[in-house]
Amino acid sequence: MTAEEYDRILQRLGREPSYTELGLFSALWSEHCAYKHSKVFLKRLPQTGPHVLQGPGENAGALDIGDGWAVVFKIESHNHPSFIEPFQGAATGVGGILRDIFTMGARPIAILDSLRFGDPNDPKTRHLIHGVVSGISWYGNCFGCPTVGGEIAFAPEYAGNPLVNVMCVGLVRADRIFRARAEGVGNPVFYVGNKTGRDGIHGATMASATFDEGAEAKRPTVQVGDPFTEKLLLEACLEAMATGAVVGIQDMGAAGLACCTSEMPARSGTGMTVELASVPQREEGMSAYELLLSESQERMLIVAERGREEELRRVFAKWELDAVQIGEVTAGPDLTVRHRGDEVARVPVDALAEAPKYEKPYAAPAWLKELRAFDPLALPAPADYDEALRALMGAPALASKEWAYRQYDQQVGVNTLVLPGSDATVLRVKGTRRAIAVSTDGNGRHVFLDPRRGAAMAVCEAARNVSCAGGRPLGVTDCLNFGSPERPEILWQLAEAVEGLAEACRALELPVVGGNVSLYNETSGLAILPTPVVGVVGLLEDASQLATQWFKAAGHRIALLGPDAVSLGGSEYLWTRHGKQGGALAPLDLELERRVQAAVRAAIGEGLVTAAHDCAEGGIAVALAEACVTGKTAIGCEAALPAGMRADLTLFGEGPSRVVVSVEGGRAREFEALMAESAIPWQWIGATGGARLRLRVGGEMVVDVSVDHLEHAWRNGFERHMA
Amino acid sequence: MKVRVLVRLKPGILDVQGAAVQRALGGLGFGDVRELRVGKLIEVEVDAPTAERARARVDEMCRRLLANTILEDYTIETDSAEHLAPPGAVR
Amino acid sequence: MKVRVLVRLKPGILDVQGAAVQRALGGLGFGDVRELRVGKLIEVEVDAPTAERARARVDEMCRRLLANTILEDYTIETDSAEHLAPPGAVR
Amino acid sequence: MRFGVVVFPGTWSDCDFHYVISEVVKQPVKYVWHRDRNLADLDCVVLPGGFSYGDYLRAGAVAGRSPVVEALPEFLAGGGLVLGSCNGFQILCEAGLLPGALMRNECLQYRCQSTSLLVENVDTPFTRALRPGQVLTMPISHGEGKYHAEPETLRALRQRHQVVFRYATAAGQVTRAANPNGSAENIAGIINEEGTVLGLMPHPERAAESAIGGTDGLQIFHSLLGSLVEDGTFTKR
Ligand SMILES: Nc1ncnc2c1ncn2[C@@H]1O[C@H](COP(=O)(O)OP(=O)(O)O)[C@@H](O)[C@H]1O
Ligand SMILES: [Mg+2]
Repeated sequence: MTAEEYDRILQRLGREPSYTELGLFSALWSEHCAYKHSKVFLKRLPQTGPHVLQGPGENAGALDIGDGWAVVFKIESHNHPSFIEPFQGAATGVGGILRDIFTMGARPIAILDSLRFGDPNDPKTRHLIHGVVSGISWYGNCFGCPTVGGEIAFAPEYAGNPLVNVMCVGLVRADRIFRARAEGVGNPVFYVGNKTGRDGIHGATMASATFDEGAEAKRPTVQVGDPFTEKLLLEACLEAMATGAVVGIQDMGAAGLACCTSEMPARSGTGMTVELASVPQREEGMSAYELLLSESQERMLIVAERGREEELRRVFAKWELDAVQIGEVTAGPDLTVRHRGDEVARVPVDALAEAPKYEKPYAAPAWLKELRAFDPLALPAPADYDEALRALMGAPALASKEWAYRQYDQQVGVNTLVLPGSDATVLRVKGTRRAIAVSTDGNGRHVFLDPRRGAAMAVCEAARNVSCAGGRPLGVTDCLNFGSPERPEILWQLAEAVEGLAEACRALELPVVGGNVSLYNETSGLAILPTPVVGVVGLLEDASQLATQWFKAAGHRIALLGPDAVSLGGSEYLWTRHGKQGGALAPLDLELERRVQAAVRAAIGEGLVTAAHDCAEGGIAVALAEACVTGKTAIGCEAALPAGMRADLTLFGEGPSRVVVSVEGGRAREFEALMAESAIPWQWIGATGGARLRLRVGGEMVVDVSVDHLEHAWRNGFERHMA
Repeated sequence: MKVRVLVRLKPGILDVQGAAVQRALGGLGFGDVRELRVGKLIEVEVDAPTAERARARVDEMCRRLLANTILEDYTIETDSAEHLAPPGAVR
Repeated sequence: MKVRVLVRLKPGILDVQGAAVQRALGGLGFGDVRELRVGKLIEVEVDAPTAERARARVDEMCRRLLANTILEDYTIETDSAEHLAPPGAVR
Repeated sequence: MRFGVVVFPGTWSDCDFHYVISEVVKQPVKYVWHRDRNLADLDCVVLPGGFSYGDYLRAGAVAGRSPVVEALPEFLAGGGLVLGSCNGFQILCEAGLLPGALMRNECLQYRCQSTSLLVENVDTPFTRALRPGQVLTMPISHGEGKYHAEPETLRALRQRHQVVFRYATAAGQVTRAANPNGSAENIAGIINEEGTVLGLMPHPERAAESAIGGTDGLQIFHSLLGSLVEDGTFTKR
């Protein structure tokens, strides 16, 4: 806490704060809880739309998906805890986001994990990957929510600060959404769930600091997850909500009890009094400070309707969980905290909730110009394109992530219509004909080179993935992972990236209904690549009209939809083959992006395509190769790609708004008519069949490789590092 | 030389396993369990000339791999034969 | 009364985890590990008037729940104070 | 046929079984709470997958000593049938209602993947609609599914044809590579001597609709009902 912030507290209270009060302020005014540096930017994101039932400001956002149902979803980071203790850090990250979803009254139906690590060749990184993946697996599997998607990417910048972002999606009746409110003066305040221990004290403040040599000293704050208790908490909370006795509910996440007891009344214009001695405790002799700031997991605060306490107690007793009244809602304006009768804190709730906001100076880094001016075509073209493609398919970033997701239950709930391994995962909504499609994306390398366009591209790509599955993107959640905002160039990255997100979301009519900001992601002065991770949820009105990314049979025609413009700047090829990170990104035309996605969805909706796959990292060559090898049985294809550029640029260049589809010969005319109507650039490029992938550029056969070889490289490229 | 390592969660760290087992025992009529904690038992046979050397070596293993010192404490025992793995233990 | 239970895989049952740990140690330069087995350590505090009674009680817990005797053997130790949970261990 | 789906606090396949039995198989089904001992009005009790009581000690250990499981012998004596899948199989072994035990997967990781199962015994109420040698596709999802039993037990299981399913290749070859968890003799599912209790690690309820993992899992219900699957709907035989 800065001296100015302390002065502000003096002013607000009109006196010196007590030790406990100071603790409250320092946690709630931390970057993690208060968004001191990012709030000014977040305001720029579009947050409204016809489907929005709940925008930012609650535990999670909610969108109407029709038939009386809503999806509740959000993404959160657990980067710092996962670096200190990968298994428990990632596990408790899953636990936290699950609670954000079920506090809204929704049953979680899907988890997605978006991960970033250093080089998997490095044993330390491997250890982190093992720990993080098994932590996610342990918590999600035991809890009983399928983990159905996500990403794993690698760059040296993440070696000292991996990213663990977890998104969760839940389903709720649209008229049964619960909120984190403390309404009704005199209503009792209940503490439910696990007992409080000393774990995680200072978690919020830790997440607001960079790592340095002193990181070791912060270690005892590690929290431990208990997925079984979380499952009990889920069932008990949903059951309690169904009684009608619950007025408001919030999970105790960062800054624990302090956060709930101030945020809930602040949202409702009320106050609250609590007696800490009533808090169920796991350890002896805990101080008021510790009880308020502990981040013990699997706990919630519930405001109940007065007179219905017994109903609540009965439900929690059935699930063998503590449910203890610790206070009540008051007229405000204060949060009054007592400990064994003594008043230990009395602070206006809005003073806690209204942290100072900063508008610090920012500026583009001087080195960026030079980096962007780098011309990838100054590097030699490969002599052997077969080998170049095989290497790319086997690069850890592009290779199959089955090693990770086969450790995750992907099916519990029997909703998963498309399992992990396609552009987006599709889950049905039982009792309706509907399904939702979900995907997360974010390419730190792109954002590093061009924060605005790179971030916009992340929105486009996540949405495009959803469109390729046949889903109409409805809304976005984002996790902004950046370095220290106290450095002008990092703050510039953040400002630009948010601008890019906002532009893309506006163009694609996607409201941002929730998200998370994780700053100070750096170790010893080395910041991570700026990494906004975007999660998109889309709707299929008819679940049977879905598409997957792999070719289904021989003899189908292949079309490329979208522009020809691509670039090797910031491409996976440039990194994998040349170890370089530079150049300019391909142009992005958001209006064209929108039309291409609409065209893909229309074609899927008409049943015209047998596969649809987004062209992303690795360019069209990798997109085609993936369509060949990611299905149950590999199928080859032959394609002729537009000439006019160097072959490596044509094959491996990356650019937005491009989708490959396959079409049965008999439907080609209909498809052509639909594309003409869609007014997008497109072309037939080849046909499926055979056991080889054969690609011509400008008439010359540059790639001619057996799909078995490609499949082998792709299947083992990541797993071989992990064995 | 046989050495036994006992790995326990650090004081203050939630022992979810222990709590669950204690609850289960209570349900089975073992209400007389006041506290229960679950840890790991690692039995190592090392080539070492003396018990001292063996212990030092295993201590190094604990710090490098066997214990997760962020969450766990460990103790090493070499004292008496009776604590060692039962004869016939094979892998 | 504090009692310690050591639960080990029966002789003859492949200890995959032990083997994996041993392999990992080998990779870290601990080639001197001849054998390594991983088991469970359960530390129980029971209300019992004598060590004998405590032991009998815990033995019953083992048979009822703590060990699966198809897979595991267990030994119960109450002998000396030095083997017990470190002071301050709480859940 | 009246089904009861047992719910432990940490069970998660309960809803899936309930859904498949009521919506796909279209049979009467109700949930049975883990503290319930009254199974009188049921014909078949299903112990579904999940982490019954957290399963932090050993999978199924605590549930194997729970009230509802203690009521099973009497239920069986009265002519009832018990189907345990995944955690249900673990619980049945822990309870001693099936021989052997399930240990941590040999790969030391959780595994969720599709498996092929060779059907070895079609002379059970759970498999009578199948052909011997038939290969079914069903997913697994578990961290502790490596079947273990003493050599004499394994011999007895073989002699009495108690092994119902083995992990195999798609062509029905029982190979090491087809074994996802290191189970003894690739055992994926066994039945008790009386032929009334079936335990299997795979999830039949996740293979009961063509849109979700195929319909091979339905064959178990189809056998139980003595009915045939035609066009995805059940018709009484
Ligand atoms: N990057 C973002 N984009 C949109 N909304 C955001 C973003 N970051 C945070 N929010 C929203 O701000 C609110 C406060 O976030 P936060 O304090 O992280 O909630 P919680 O403590 O539940 O994680 C939430 O509603 C969240 O959705
Ligand atoms: Mg929250």
